Amino acid sequence: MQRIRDRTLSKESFVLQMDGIGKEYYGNRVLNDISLAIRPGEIHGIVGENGAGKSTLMNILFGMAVIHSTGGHDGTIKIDGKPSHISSPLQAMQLGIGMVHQEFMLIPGYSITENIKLNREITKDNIFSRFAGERVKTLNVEAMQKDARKSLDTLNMNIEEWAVVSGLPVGHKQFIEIARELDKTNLKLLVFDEPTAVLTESEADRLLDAMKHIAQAGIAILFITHRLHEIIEVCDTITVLRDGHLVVQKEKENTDIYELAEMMVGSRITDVTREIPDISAKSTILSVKNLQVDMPGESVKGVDLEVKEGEILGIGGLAGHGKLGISNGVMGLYDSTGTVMFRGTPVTLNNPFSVINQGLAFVSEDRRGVGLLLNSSIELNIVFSAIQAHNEFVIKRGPFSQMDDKAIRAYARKMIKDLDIRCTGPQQPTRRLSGGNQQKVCIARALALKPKLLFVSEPTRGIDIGAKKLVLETLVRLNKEFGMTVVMTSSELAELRSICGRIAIVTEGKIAGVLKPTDSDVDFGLMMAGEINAAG
Amino acid sequence: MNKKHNNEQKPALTAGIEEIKEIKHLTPGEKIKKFLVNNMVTILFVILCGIGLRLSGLSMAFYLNDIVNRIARNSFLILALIIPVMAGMGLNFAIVLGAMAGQAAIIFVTHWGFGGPFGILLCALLAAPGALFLGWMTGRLLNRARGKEMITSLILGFFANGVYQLIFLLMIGTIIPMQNEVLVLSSGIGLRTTIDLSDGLRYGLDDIIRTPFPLFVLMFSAVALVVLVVLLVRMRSRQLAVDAPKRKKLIMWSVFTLVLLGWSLMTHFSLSQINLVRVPTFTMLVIAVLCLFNIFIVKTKLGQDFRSVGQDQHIAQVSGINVDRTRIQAIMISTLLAAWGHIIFLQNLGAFSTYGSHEQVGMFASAAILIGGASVSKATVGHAILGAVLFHTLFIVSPLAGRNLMGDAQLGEYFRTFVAYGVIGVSLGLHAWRKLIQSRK
Amino acid sequence: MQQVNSEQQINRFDHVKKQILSFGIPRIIIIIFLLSLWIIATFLDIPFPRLLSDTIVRWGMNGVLVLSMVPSILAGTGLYFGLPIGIICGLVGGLLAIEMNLVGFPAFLGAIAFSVPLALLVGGAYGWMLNKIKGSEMTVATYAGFSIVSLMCIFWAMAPFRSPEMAWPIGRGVRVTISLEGRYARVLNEFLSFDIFGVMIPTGLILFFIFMCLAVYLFFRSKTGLAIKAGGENPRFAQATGIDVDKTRIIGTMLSTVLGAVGILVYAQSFGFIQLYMAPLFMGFLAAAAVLIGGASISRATILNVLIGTFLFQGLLVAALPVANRVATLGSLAEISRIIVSNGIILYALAQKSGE
Amino acid sequence: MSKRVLVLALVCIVAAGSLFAAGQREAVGVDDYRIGIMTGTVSQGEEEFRAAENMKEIYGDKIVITTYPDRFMQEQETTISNMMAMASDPQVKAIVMVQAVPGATAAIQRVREVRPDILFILGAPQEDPDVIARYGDINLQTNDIARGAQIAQHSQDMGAKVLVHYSFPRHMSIEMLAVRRDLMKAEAERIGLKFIEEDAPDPTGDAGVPGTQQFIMEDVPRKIAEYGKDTAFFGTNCAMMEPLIRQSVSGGAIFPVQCCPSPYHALPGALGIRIPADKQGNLEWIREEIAKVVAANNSTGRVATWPVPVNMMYVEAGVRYSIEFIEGRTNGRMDKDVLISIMEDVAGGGVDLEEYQNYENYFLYMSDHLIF
Repeated sequence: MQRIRDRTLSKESFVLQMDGIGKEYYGNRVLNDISLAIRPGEIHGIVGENGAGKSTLMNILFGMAVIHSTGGHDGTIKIDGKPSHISSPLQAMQLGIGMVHQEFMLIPGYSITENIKLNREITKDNIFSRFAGERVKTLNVEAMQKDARKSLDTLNMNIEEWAVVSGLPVGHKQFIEIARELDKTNLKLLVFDEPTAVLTESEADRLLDAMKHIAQAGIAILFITHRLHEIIEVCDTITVLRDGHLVVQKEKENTDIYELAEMMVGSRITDVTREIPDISAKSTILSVKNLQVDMPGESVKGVDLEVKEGEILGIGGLAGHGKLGISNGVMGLYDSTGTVMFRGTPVTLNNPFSVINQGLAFVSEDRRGVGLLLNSSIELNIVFSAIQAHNEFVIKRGPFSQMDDKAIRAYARKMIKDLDIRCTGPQQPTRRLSGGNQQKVCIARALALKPKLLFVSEPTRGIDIGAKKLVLETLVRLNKEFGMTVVMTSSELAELRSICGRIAIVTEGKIAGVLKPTDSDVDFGLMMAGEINAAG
Repeated sequence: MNKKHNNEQKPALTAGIEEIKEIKHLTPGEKIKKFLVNNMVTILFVILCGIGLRLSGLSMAFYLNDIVNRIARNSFLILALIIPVMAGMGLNFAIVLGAMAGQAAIIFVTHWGFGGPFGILLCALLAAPGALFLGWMTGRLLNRARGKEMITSLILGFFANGVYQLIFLLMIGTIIPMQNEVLVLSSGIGLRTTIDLSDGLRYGLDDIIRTPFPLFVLMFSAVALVVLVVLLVRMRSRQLAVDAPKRKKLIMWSVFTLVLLGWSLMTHFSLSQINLVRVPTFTMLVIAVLCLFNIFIVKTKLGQDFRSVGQDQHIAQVSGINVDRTRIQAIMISTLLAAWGHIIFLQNLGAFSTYGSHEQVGMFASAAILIGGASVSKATVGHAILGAVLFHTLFIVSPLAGRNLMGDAQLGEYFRTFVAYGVIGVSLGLHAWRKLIQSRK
Repeated sequence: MQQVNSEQQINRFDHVKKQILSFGIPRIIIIIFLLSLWIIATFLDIPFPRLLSDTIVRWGMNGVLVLSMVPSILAGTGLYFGLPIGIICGLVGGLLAIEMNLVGFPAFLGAIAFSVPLALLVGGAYGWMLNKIKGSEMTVATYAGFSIVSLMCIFWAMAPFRSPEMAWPIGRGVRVTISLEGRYARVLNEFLSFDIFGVMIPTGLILFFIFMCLAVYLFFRSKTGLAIKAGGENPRFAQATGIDVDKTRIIGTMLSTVLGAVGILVYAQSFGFIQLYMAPLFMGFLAAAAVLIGGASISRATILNVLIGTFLFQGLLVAALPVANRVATLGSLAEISRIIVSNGIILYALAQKSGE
Repeated sequence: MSKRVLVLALVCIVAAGSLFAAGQREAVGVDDYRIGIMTGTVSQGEEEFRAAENMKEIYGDKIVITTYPDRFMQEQETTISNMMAMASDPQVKAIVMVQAVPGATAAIQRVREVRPDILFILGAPQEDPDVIARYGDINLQTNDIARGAQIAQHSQDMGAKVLVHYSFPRHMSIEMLAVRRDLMKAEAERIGLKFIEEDAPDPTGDAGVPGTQQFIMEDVPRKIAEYGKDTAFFGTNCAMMEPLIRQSVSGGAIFPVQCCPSPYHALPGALGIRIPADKQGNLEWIREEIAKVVAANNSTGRVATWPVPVNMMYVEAGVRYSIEFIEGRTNGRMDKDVLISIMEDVAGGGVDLEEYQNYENYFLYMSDHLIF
């Protein structure tokens, strides 16, 4: 580590120098004294779990509005040795920083060329433009195609540059995003934010080749990924972040995949601790056989899983490998096939209503999309499923039914108190709640169903540390006090290890193995990175 | 380091390529099905128009005469809708205000007593600043009322109509001096309800050149043939593989043009009544120029910005395009074209109702372009022309078809409106349905 | 993403304030305009009680039609531009009641009883159609409405009704305007109506309107109603709870159709005539304008939006012209200035940047 | 691309069809002529359409009936096409159009380009008289100019002390209606009748027909409260008539005459006249029935109209004149004597025809009132 520090301090020319970067959101420190420096043509990997601070760091680098509206950041950024204050994405672009987005910023109806050249079109004069000005200059399609071709060739893409984007496979879209950044003539630094998450292995290999190629041309690359072997394969230097701190900065030659895995996961003091009950004697409450789920981006390709009565089972794994598909598939949200038995009776797949009626409940990872009625009140959100599935909280008179306001209000107040939902009252629309409180409403809704088994997906995604702790404690309490079986899916290994009895790791749509929370960081890191599985 | 390759997993990349290949090698049955699904609206229309034509018992000469006139009248207005659609602003928004500007210009030019081609030119020049200003205002308003465009434009129409009435009913003769017995009410204040253009602007554009229909087709197909041959020759000299399907298409078109050429020659020297159909060729030329303009705009930076904004406002904004300004510019161009389109419309109509003829300009134009196959995000010159032909064919044949079918003039009229609106509804529905099917895939 | 939480906590007060303003400003502008119209009216010796009673009558008679927008919006099919379809169901019921020679309340209730099953049937079919064209409901509905109106013209022109009250003076078919005098004209308006300070309160009409609002309000608090609302607000949420969103959309459309049918009967009894042929054509636009002015959007609407919107929209129409007639005595200026000022105010209100 | 091909295919089919159609037209014999009638549908007004149907019954295949669209203001092109379609039949020698709604001028202009021989008889023209006079061979209209003074006098005769005139800007841009209002006002002032001019919402505007009608419903009682029962109400728009009649009768006020005077117009609807099937089309019976209902409402002597349905007379007179013209029994296209004798025959008594300004082909028809 010492060597890298020295180099940072040396007078060599760096494309980017970040020094002492820190960031606080209203008293929540999310980044602490991060420093890094990249030379032209260097590939710098950044590794870290979800929530380690990678996104915030990138937001700072890109001058995103969210940084400046919350009081800016600490530390300095130098581009080409010149101190720069990056206040907007446009400015970042002008400074030569490019970014390959995780969600594609491509216009689907446009051809590849048009997307690559969006708002940077090459024009030529025509008779009208002489008086009517710049904007009526004709597009020089041939020149644009040529540029696009050049960028595509850099990436070894032999697809036609006039093909329309919308019909292309996901992998191609990723490459087009890269091609667009490459086409920018002043590009000095290119950020890849988990580019391989949506790619297949062969595509990923090509991408890595392309990255080396780009780096050879003198462009610096910041490479953010989970896949450790990719880091090892292409990066010159590697930074590991954890909980907003810089853990280590190393050159590739001085580390290996095992060390990185350990440092990434880290042994930390867990917030929730409890003794793990012995479940070996318990009966199986849910058994899943050969489950296949057609969930875009998270497809499950044949999962076998047994859940024991009264346990907390964790499902971990990297994004895009299908860990989310398991709960969504069982709950009937996406087309699925396979055999699922719950307490000895088969579960009808693809029918959410009957699944809920059998006593399962689900807290979705897509809180705003699937989990909530954003314009409706907290109390309605809490009792909605119970009304529909169990006819609770309604007064029935023959064919007529009415919401039972008193019961609803009482239950909502209880839930607000129990789960510490911070709100102005049970009638506040959920849209105006913070992420953590929205999550608590989702959990409250699932609890209102009094389920025997609760699926919870990414319960702590996008919520602050205080709320995280509370959510996790609630799950433990439910498990302990009511004997509720909980299946928690999460990208954050630490939280899985803090409350789960067993943790199933999903890679490539299958269970790679089931680990104990006490197993070593290396085991977790490697299994998640797809480097080993329990069988092999 | 045991790098694991999962062979069971089908790489998405190759899967995609296979799909692309599959499309190229469809069986004839699938091809037909795909063609039917993609063109169901058009097919429905062709069938309906065919049946209508049979039922109406109209002669070819009559139909041709009417459709040619209607196309000359309406195409420009329909073409004016393309740019806002391209910019993702939907239909029908600014066009009524543009029509008002055009109509105002006509009123003043008629008052000054100019007629003929010069009068039309004067109208066009006079209407331009007004239309651009109104377009600018409309664009700004619609930018402010984003997401409420529909109700806003509806009320904007009422509001503008109030202002229009204020100007031409109360201000004429009081604030705006105008002494003209023909135009102004005998009280000296306000315009009369009908304005007759027969002594001035009527056919000001149409009559510059008029040719019999077969001759028009002859000239048209001759020009088209020359263009096609030039294109073919150029393509041959380039010898690019990608041109192959294009060349096939071009050859097909050339053959078709030849057939057309032969037919027109034959008809021209026959005694067919079709020879009596006289095409307002100059107006058609103007429309052709506008078509070229629309095609030209698409190929400029401005056009590309329109399309980018129309496709995705967010991505356009992120890429540094000034979305608000682009939307305003789209509306301004459209309003200006609508003003000119309305001038062309009225000079062909010959007489118009001072307080009513601009009101519903937008509705028929937008219905026509939608039937032509345009959608909220995509509209081309082809859609506009095709829409004009289909929509107006339906309107020409349906009254008589309705009457002959129902055996009663008024039931025929009701039946006509039922079919006409129903068909518009159905075709919009089919577009939506097709989109739904496609999005499911 | 942690920032979102704290940010919102700190800005909550501002946020709430912003929400109130964004909801309120257009309404507040129109209310102030209406109030000033009323004040001017009293200065101009236009009897204010009359203006108020006319406004109240219009509020009641148009209210149910405007209310028919709500289920459709809540079910996620947007503004109910298919309103002419519902209206036609109501008209058929209204004619049947005359044909059966019913009089008074039984006639009115009979008309509703005849039209509701028809509206349910037609609304169901219409809802099924709307499910096939998700995303274009409003444009298709507009043309479908136009088309149905014309189709029904054929029916009216050949209608097999025998009642001499409905016959044309000369030929076959049903006449354009059918008087309800001696049938059920103003049965609601005159039920328990009373005068207070010169303001005539059409108790029955208001009670009926309130009753319908209440019924809709209560319906959307029932299990089915909640399911419809959820399906409209967030289809994926609803599906995750096992709700068949296609079905809830159909139920919503059926409900709107029924309200349209009942609405036109309420309208007709107050107006004293049943109007056929092209009359229903633009009713949908007027009702939509009212609910939008009341603060609804194409995805959100409340009963309150209906109550406020109808009152403001009709209040403007009632008050603006008499005032304009007094202020602008020069020929025709009154109506023109009414058009410009009241539409200008609405336009200004719409152009206010809203919070969304 | 394929779409365009489709259209071209259509054009080809059509072109093929033309080869059939081309030879069909044959020379037309003298007696083998037709007369076209263009009216509105019943939803706009029953009289014209029924009159056309009557003509069809009498003259059979000689008569061709077409309608103009209900939304004629918006669909002028349809009016033109329909007119052209009629004129494209070489057997059609004359066209009678009642009412000559906006679009008539443009349509006739176009017909004249190809068929200058066709005789046009226009009833109740709604376009500017100075314009339409140049296109119709004969134009027949109620004498709105003279009606101005007549209505004022007539209202006073019926006992009115105040006369309220409802209209809106678009109507006041129609020369005849504007002049009528001015003359009505002048006459009212001369004879000591208080004249009130009120604007109502335009039925084609933002408030729609319901807005106009509701305004009338509300404003009439307001006026009666202000000016007393001896107030006469006149409106210029057909949509106003039913509420206007209803409110005048129920408020005990005076209804001097409709905008388009006829016993059939709005009175049966507004008064809820029951018409059994056997009495349909029986003018005498309907007049009596109206009188009965008016009496039942204690309004005898306070409701009036013209005894003859004017628009029906225009249609019938137009057709009969056309026959005379085609069969060569008139002195040129415009023969006033023949016209008057036909109209007298149709009306069953003397008719009061006046030429409009200096136009020899523009007649204004005037009648006395029938007070119930």
